Amino acid sequence: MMRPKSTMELVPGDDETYYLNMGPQHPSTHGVLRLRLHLEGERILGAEPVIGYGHRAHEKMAENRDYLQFLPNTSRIDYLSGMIYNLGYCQAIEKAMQIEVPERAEYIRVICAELNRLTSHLLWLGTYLLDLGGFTPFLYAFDDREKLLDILDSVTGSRLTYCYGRFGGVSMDVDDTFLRAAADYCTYFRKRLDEYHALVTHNIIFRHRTKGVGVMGPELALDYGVSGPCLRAAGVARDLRKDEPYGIYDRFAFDIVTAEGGDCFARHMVRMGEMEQSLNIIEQAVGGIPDGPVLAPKVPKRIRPPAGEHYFAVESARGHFGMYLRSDGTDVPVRLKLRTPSFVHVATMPVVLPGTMLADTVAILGSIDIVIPEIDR
Amino acid sequence: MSDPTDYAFFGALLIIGAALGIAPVVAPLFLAPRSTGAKTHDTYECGVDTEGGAWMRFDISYYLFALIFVVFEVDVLYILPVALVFGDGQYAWRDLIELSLFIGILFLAIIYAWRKGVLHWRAA
Amino acid sequence: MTAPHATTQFFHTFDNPWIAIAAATGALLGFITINALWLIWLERKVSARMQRRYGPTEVGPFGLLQTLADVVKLVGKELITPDHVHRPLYLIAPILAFAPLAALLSLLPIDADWVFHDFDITLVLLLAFSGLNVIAIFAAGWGSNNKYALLGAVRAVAQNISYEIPLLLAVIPIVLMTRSLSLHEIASAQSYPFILVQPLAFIIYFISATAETNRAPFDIPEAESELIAGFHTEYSGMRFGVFFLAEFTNMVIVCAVATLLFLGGWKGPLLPGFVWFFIKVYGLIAVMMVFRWTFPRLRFDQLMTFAWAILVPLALVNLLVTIVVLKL
Amino acid sequence: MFRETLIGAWSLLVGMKVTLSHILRAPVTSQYPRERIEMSKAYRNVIRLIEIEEIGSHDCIDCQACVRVCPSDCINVEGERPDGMRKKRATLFEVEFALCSECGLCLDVCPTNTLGYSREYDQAGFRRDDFLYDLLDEWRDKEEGVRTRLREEEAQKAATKAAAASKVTAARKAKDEAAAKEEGPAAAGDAGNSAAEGEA
Amino acid sequence: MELGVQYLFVALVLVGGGMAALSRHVLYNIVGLGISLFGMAGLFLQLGSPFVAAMQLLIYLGGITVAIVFAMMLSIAMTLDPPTRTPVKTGFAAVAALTFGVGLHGLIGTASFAAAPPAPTDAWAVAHIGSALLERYNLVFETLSVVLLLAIIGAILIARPDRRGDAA
Amino acid sequence: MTQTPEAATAAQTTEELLQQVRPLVHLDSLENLLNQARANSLWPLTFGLACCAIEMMAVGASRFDLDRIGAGVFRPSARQADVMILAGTISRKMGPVIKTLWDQMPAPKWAIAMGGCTIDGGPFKYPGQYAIIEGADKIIPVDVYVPGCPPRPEALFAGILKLAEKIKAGRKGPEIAA
Amino acid sequence: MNLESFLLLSLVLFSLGLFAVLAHRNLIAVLIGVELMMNAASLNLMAFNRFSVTDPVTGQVFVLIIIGLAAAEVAIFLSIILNLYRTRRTIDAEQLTELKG
Ligand code: SF4
Ligand code: SF4
Ligand code: SF4
Repeated sequence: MMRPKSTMELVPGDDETYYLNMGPQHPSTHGVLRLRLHLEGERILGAEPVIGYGHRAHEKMAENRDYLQFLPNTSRIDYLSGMIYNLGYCQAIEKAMQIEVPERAEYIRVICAELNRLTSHLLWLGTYLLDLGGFTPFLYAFDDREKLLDILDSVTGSRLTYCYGRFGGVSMDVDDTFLRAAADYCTYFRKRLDEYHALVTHNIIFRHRTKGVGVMGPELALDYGVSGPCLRAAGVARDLRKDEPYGIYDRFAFDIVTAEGGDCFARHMVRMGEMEQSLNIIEQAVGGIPDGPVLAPKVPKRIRPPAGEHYFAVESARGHFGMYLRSDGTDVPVRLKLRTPSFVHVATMPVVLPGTMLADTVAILGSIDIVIPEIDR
Repeated sequence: MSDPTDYAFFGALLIIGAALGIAPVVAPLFLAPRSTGAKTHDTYECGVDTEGGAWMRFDISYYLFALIFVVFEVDVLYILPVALVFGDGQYAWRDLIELSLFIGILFLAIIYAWRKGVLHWRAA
Repeated sequence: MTAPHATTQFFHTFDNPWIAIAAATGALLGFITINALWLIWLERKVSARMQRRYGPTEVGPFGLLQTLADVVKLVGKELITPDHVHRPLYLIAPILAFAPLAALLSLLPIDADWVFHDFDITLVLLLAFSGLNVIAIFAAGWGSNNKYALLGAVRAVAQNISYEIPLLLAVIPIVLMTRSLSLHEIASAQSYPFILVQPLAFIIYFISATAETNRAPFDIPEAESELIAGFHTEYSGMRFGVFFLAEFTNMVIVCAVATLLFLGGWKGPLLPGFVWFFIKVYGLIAVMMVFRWTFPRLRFDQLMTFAWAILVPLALVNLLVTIVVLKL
Repeated sequence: MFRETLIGAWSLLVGMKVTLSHILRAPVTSQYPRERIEMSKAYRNVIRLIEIEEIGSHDCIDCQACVRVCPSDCINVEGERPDGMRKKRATLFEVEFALCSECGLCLDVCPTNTLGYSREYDQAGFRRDDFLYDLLDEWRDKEEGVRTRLREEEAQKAATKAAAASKVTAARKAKDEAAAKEEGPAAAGDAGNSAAEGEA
Repeated sequence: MELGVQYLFVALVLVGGGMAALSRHVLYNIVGLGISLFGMAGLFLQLGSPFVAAMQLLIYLGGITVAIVFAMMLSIAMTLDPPTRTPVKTGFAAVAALTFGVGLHGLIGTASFAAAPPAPTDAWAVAHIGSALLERYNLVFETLSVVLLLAIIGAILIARPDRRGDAA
Repeated sequence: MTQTPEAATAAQTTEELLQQVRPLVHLDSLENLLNQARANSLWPLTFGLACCAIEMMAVGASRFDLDRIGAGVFRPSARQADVMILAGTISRKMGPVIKTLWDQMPAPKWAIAMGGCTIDGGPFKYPGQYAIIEGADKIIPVDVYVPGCPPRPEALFAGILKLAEKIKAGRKGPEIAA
Repeated sequence: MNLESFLLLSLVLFSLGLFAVLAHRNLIAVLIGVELMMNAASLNLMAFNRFSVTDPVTGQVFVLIIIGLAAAEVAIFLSIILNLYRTRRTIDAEQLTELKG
């Protein structure tokens, strides 16, 4: 496995070493990541992500609160796919405690999670174009995202930091308006996708900026534990929703979108394809949703997972989100370790960035789609 | 020889332009409050302290482009006066040949640079 | 060839040069301010509509006073001169950027007999002074002594000089056709807009001009997402504002030159000449705006390669074809 | 090379067509300060006390369930047992909105379902302690009346109860159970105990 | 007024020249060169040839200075403290320059130049330069283009780093 | 770090608190005019810290369109910004950075604390929390607070309008609770 | 101003250039000296052109040619400097002499 030497070692400290700080306050480090770039001319010799500017002690917090009280926090770890994290955490606890979730709740969970995945990918598309200098696609993407948020808002009451899941189900039943809105959105968004392709994917400048840039090959990706769209862009068809279906994902027909090349363009294509697959899933789920309760009837008042270790993982918009839980049988976890995708992805930067040009930095950094608190936890 | 006053007028406008540029920059000195923060006058670099000087050794490609530019500009500017009289005289064909030769040689320069990969940054 | 004194030159309508200069100052000041105010407003509105929003609406009717508020605010804003800058360069850069452009405005013939001032070599003069732009940018970047600014400045300079070549090459066919370096003569010589016979030259000119003004998709030097604000990263308040003014003035100049060289200047049916002139100029500017709000930006090396490997050969071919055709 | 340029130029034109076509479509902007929008039913903001019909006011019984469940520790409830009443009434209900994470757990546990979300959506203030809300504010002036009425009701109930008390002990037991159940199912989580506590 | 402008340009040339020659910091050398070149363009204008003046601005200021600046950025000269001067060398240079200047001045003093009547305004037109280039000096014209081509080739050959990819 | 507003003694002037010096020329009418302009042209610094930053972006987007009141010009360089919207959690590591950025903004400048986190730590305030700074006002003088987690875009909009109102009224600096 | 004063000016400029060439150790500064000298020559030509020639074209053409040659010269000279810098890590004229051999 290739391990980058720290960039500090790579460079003897002669008077020509030139460091450029990108971030923490930088329009395209998506929050407060700081990249310390070592440059020669326009070429990057080394890159060192400096993290911790967004550290909010999420994991520590879990040790200070009981299981239920940690719930609202899950959606703040990765605020872009908060719903997936939130529901994932519920599922993890349910698995540990062997709570049965009603059918209807499972369907609602899938719909909401996929809608959330759409919002996340849309936001990525927008900000990525912003990184590349295209302002208008950013606003279009945000506009479409607003429509999605309206749908989600109507049932969860929040736009970003959802706390919708409950152990054993979801906090509120959905009504027909919601389902219809979700289905309508699918039809609408398919049309929009074409526009995005015309405006972005086919754009020659965009292609030139992204093709062959920031190549993350399958070996590198697997070595580092890259997951999600970044891994699939390298041609590896891995998706927890298919490989280890959790919830009721095994009931839906959808494809794992992969692309060849592992470059920024491949990642773009994978995300675009995934949006389409999400639409498929939502349509199927809306069509097949049964009636019934949305909360399991017999949920213990105090959540006390059996002593021992538990692990559960879901596919978030960014990749493999795993929760490793150690319980001593009380209602406060001993340790809750979160395995978050962005952390891994950012760790590949010291190998992916060197050799590229300064201008590629933003293209690459943007394409791996990071969320800072998820890195810093 | 053109009327020098014409150019004097232009020069005056240059100075006026400078004045117009200076005026709005001077006004704030009187009108604006001033900050006295500890780091107000430090280098701006995304909020962290900068390391080392701003000077860097740039890519050689920059220089090569500058160089081709200088030479090209000279060439192109030679064409300008010629363009004014091109084909005027009785030796129109000679003019054509001379000018196309000139442009052809320019072309050679571009082709050479291209072949050498100067025009494609990464190859440098 | 002498200067076309046949036309009423603004300067010569006054006996006393001082009055002429005072009048010119007033006119320039008025034009630059109003132009910038209205252009920035236009830009914000056009972009807003493209993005399905309204743009400024609250300040003044239709948000018309928005830019004014911005400018007044900038005037009342502190000017920070960081400790580490090379003061002379840092301070003079905005003025260097602005002064030549202001003077160049006076060279544009607006109507057949409404010439502010015209020389027999106006075109060369224009090119020479807009070429000085790079020096201002460089002074700004270097003077700021800031990594982002320096990087931005170097890129800007490299870009500007690269696009100057195709720009010049695109202008030469017109000179060949009209045998003149005076903008007024060139425009008058167009019985039909030259864009019809020189479409390629026009496209090359327009692309290069967009690049020369550092507008998207060629706005690498101030590429927000990479270099914060490029060469004016360390400039605050009105110093930054002056750069901004310069950019918009420059836009007018290049578009006006395009109009005069390729679109027949003030010529057009029905409406008076200067109206046509401004319609054409602002039309071109609007196209630039649409560019800006549609495209992502090119990477720097691609930009340079584009200039040298595509535009320059194209322009050379175009030039060759022109001289051959002119001869046949 | 040139072919690529042409295709590229075409792609740029197509892109411009998309953006230009949007000029003609109506803006999607909602003119916020001029237009007020209606929030969705589920909308979450700061919590507030909602009116329970049969009481004619909020029904916070100072059970502390919400205080205990709140992850952010942003609720502070104090209550008293008014003279002659069995149920407690809240005398102080403070929420520090700046701490709240809008999670809805407190709503879930409230035994009397008297918690809801405010419909407000654009609070902003000049001081950091502007967001310490006193939820009882809007109810205070009614409070005396409510209490009097509640007292009467309770007295009435007590009277009926007393009448019933004279009956067989078995019957009383059954009734007690029923009363406990009344509160019970509404509460989830740890609310069960506290609800009973409030009753006691 | 007229003379004043002329003296302004002369002053620019001299001040810039002084800066270019005497300052020990390369950056100021370059700035000085720029100022001096600008003044020179002004003088060319005074001497009757706006075209040459514009060329001076375009090529010297917009081109050559920029190239020098770029070259300076590539070499480390900028950050180095200006090298101390060897007094002997400086002294020698000063003496040599002075001797040369004074000597030549003496020479100029002895020579007398026949002043020709000023040429007609018409003769200054740019078009004449063009036809001169095409007719009288056509060989020079072509040779120049070859020279420039060779300059490009030579410069690229010399300046380009070897294939190691080490951009120097 | 600097003093919190609470710690500010009565002797401290607003200038000291803001670390600003009054302009040389100070005419009330002129100041009024400038304030009107300032209130209508608040350029925010492109600067997001966490979740709230997404809502801040949303305010700039088409649906809410901050540009309507002239505040849509996000400037990436602190040197050109007027208002710092602190959107998200301030970690201890980020604190000094924010202070630096604040210092580097030209006067007059304002700060908006957006979201619970920047007001007093929000959802992340718990016993044993070691990583965050509980409240932006511990580092810089904050003018307007916008609560919520995250606040709806409208709330930020309202915050900016409130700030504009404050500027128009000529008030400066943090307002310390009586 | 007459011819003589122009000649004098160009003489001063030339001397300055000469001084720069001789005194500076930094090769770039030396190049700047050379440029000054070339400019002095151009100025001379233009002055003669104006004051003592009947046809002003020749002088102008020659100045143009000088400018062109200067450009070529600068290109080559700078390239050599850069090459030297790359191989020797210095552009100090004195050190370069020492390194020779
Ligand atoms: S849970 Fe309900 S009844 Fe109990 S204290 Fe809270 S608001 Fe009052
Ligand atoms: S919504 Fe959550 S954080 Fe807010 S008061 Fe209720 S329990 Fe506490
Ligand atoms: S206030 Fe809430 S939404 Fe905002 S940054 Fe803090 S946790 Fe995230």
